Amino acid sequence: MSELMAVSAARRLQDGEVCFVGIGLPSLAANLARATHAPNCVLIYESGTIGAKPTELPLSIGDGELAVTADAVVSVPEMFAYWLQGERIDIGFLGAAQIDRHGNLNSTVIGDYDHPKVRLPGGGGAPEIATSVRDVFVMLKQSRRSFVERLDFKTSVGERVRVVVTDLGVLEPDGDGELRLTHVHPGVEPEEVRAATAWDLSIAEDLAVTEAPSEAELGALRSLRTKGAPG
Amino acid sequence: MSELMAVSAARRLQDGEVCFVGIGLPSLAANLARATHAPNCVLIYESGTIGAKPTELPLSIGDGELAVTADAVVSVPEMFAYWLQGERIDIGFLGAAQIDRHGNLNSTVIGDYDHPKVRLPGGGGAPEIATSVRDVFVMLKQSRRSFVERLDFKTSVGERVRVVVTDLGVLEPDGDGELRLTHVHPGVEPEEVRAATAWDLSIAEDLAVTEAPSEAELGALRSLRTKGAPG
Amino acid sequence: MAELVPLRTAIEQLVRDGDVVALEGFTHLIPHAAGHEVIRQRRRDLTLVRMTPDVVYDQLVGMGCARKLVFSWGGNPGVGSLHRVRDAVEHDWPRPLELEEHSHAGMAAAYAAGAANLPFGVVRGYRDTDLASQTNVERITCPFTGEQLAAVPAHRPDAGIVHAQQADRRGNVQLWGITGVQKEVVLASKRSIVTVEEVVDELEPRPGAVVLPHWVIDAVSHVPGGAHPSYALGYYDRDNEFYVRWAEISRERDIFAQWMEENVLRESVLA
Amino acid sequence: MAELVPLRTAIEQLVRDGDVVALEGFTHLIPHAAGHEVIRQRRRDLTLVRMTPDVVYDQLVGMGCARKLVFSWGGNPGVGSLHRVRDAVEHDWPRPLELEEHSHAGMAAAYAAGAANLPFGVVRGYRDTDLASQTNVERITCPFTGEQLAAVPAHRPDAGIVHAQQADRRGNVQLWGITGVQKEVVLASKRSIVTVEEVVDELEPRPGAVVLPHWVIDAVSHVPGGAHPSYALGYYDRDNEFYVRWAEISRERDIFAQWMEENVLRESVLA
Repeated sequence: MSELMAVSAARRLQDGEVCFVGIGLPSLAANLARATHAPNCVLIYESGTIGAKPTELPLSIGDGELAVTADAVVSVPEMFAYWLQGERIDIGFLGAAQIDRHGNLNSTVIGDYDHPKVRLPGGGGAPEIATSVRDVFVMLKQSRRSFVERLDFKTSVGERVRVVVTDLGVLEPDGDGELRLTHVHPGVEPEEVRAATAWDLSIAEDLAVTEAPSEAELGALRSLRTKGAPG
Repeated sequence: MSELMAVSAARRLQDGEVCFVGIGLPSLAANLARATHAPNCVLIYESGTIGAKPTELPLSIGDGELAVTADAVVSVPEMFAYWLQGERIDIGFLGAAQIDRHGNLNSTVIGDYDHPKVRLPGGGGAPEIATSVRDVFVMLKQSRRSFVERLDFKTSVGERVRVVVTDLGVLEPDGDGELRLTHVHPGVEPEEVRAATAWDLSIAEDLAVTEAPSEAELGALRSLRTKGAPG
Repeated sequence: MAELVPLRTAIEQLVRDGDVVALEGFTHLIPHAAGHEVIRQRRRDLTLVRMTPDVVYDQLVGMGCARKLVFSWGGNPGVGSLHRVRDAVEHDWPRPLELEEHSHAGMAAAYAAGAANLPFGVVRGYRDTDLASQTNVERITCPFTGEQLAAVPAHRPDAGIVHAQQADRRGNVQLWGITGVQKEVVLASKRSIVTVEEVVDELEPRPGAVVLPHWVIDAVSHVPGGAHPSYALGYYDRDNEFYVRWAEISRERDIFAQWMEENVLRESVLA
Repeated sequence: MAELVPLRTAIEQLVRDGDVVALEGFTHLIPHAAGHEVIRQRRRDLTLVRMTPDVVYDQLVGMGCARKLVFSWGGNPGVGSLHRVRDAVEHDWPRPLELEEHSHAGMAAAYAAGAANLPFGVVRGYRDTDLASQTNVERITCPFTGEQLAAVPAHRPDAGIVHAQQADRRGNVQLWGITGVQKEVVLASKRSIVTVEEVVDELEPRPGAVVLPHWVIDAVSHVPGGAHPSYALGYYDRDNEFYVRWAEISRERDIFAQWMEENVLRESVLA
């Protein structure tokens, strides 16, 4: 299903857009877009590489290939000050352990902050990505544990979340900023998605079915993935 | 006399000291020190060049040779934030149009600020050099117009001024931070220096006479100067 | 998104009467040609920003383009005064020139704050000087230590103009040597123009170079010699003779006006 | 003034019990060997600072060297959790670990402020999140616009440790690839150590490199492989296998302790 998640996210990138990408699905999606309809997408990794053009998907944002193929490498303080806070980035990708109906995310703790059940890695770049890029794309697998009524911790705010791509479908904010289901992936029933959501999920009137990956997309995906991509 | 000024200042630099130098006499003095007793002095020009090793004295701090021979070139914001404000510099050289008995300097205006008689270039790096380096060396020609009772404008503060080298002698602060005459150049009478000072200049009990430039100093100076140095 | 356009077009479209304009270059790679084009297009009421205003700012001020100058050191480096700036400040000719004066540290922090999309920069500076009361800074208190520092308002020019050695055909720019505040100026400005010595197929990475991607620049103009008489490392050295001559040209209003007429106003736009 | 000394000597002299220590490397050039030496010398009560604590911080925490962790993202990149950090946070083993948690932007600004000798950095961040109330930030008001921003206290570590590709014999250092916050860490720290892959006669300038002059570094130690299992561009790639294996090694206290005994505590100091 992560293939379909990557394809769904990649299709939403316009050629030439500047994307702040992390490792894993976001990197896969952005590189898929570059390999198909959006060859001029600019990939920025928070480690400081601007315009990276990896031939293999990196396992870490510290991969030297990102620096070697980049148009420019800047320091991490400069990346966050001049480029992210400077609002030069169109698209930022975020993942999380929990999301609520407004697109707020938790990647910090499950349970109480001081006595957590699970201590997660933490926000990293997410808090400022969420408020500095034009559009936030969220990618995460959908379940009642992750699509929650109430976050255990608010790591980042949802006001710029434009799309949430899951393994079941696609959610987009309605006029009031509440996420509703706008696409289901092939073979997925809307009720299945509602059952995997802890809040009472609305379904768009014009609910669509995600178009299956094209030959070109699958080919690009395979050639990207066979070079050692994770998950 | 500017030769003797350069020699007097150069002698006061210790080998290995990190010097923030401007164009003209300071650059001449610091390069003279490098060419004689202090080969490991580090020259920093505010244009961003760290460890510049010019073979010819530059006419401007924008001279490309400073960049080409430097250990590192940094941006101007970094120079002022990390290196000057970061208090990594031992010695800073300043000139001025006016100096008072406490080493405060004016390089901004003669006359009233809003209706100046003479509009000078302004402070540039001086205000923060004066408060960020360990020791300030001032170099300027001595006259009642420049060594004044009261500055028309205080561009920089004198608290870190350790020595003032003039065309007549050398002034250093006493215990109360008031400049007094500690050296006269060969052939100069103390009363001559007092006459060229608008305040009532004290004279050190152990007033000395500047040692005449050595052969080595003169040779180094000549080889530096014949390559196109100003003044 | 950088377009490669003639300099005339770039200035026409991106520099407007009343704008705050920064033509930067810290004593190296100074965008003289772009300044001359601003003069030829007779822009008025500009607020000119620059750390080290020198000859090209003297020309802009003397030709009446500016109503205000924001700066930290104004002079003819290694030579002396800017006579046209002094005439404007001391005698209101050809029009009064308002000054907003900073230290270098304050100007650099103001550009960096602008590039970082912050409303102010912080420096430990302006302390105990007469400058603090004449300029636009405020005290700010550290919420952790109680220390008093100076806040300078961010520079956010309407138009930022710099000169670089090279661009590629997509408008990516590379400059090297003394790179000054040029990155900050381009990133802090609402609109930006870069003039370049050369357009190449591929930018070859160089030690100490600053690379600006095409998508942060509005216009790139190919103007060989565009920094003359200042330096462009790898292309030409400073024309020191000219800097010395400028003292003579600029001293008298008539001689200045005639020189500008013959050397700037009548000059055909080559690029 | 950098001295070339063995790593053991550098850690002995420059890292002390109770220190605030930053071993930095933004997912590249991570100073693993120096971290192991800190463990071998059984430093205690350290406050460990790092944007992206990963395996070597898991080891330091699991061995009981730290009482506090200041960070913005803690994980095994591309693999998962740091089990030793989680065990310390969730079960106080081998001792409680206090957390001070920031965003990347806040951490980066805190290092930059430290390098600039300012008591705080300013970011437009931490807004409307639960992080603001759990960490050490304060609101600050722009004196010009009235905008509310976040102030983060500057990082001023007692000891800053980074890994670089090369030093020359005088102790000047050059690093390249992904240079992260390494310059800021060295400049922000009271004492600094750089481990290097290679000592060369002359540093050859490289595109994108950061050069640190010897007079801002306290000790340079020649430790080939000192970043293993992380990357050192031009020398070796990341040992991805090890990062995956670390998940297994670190999951159980006993296996972890045994691995550390065999692979770190008993290791002879080569440099």
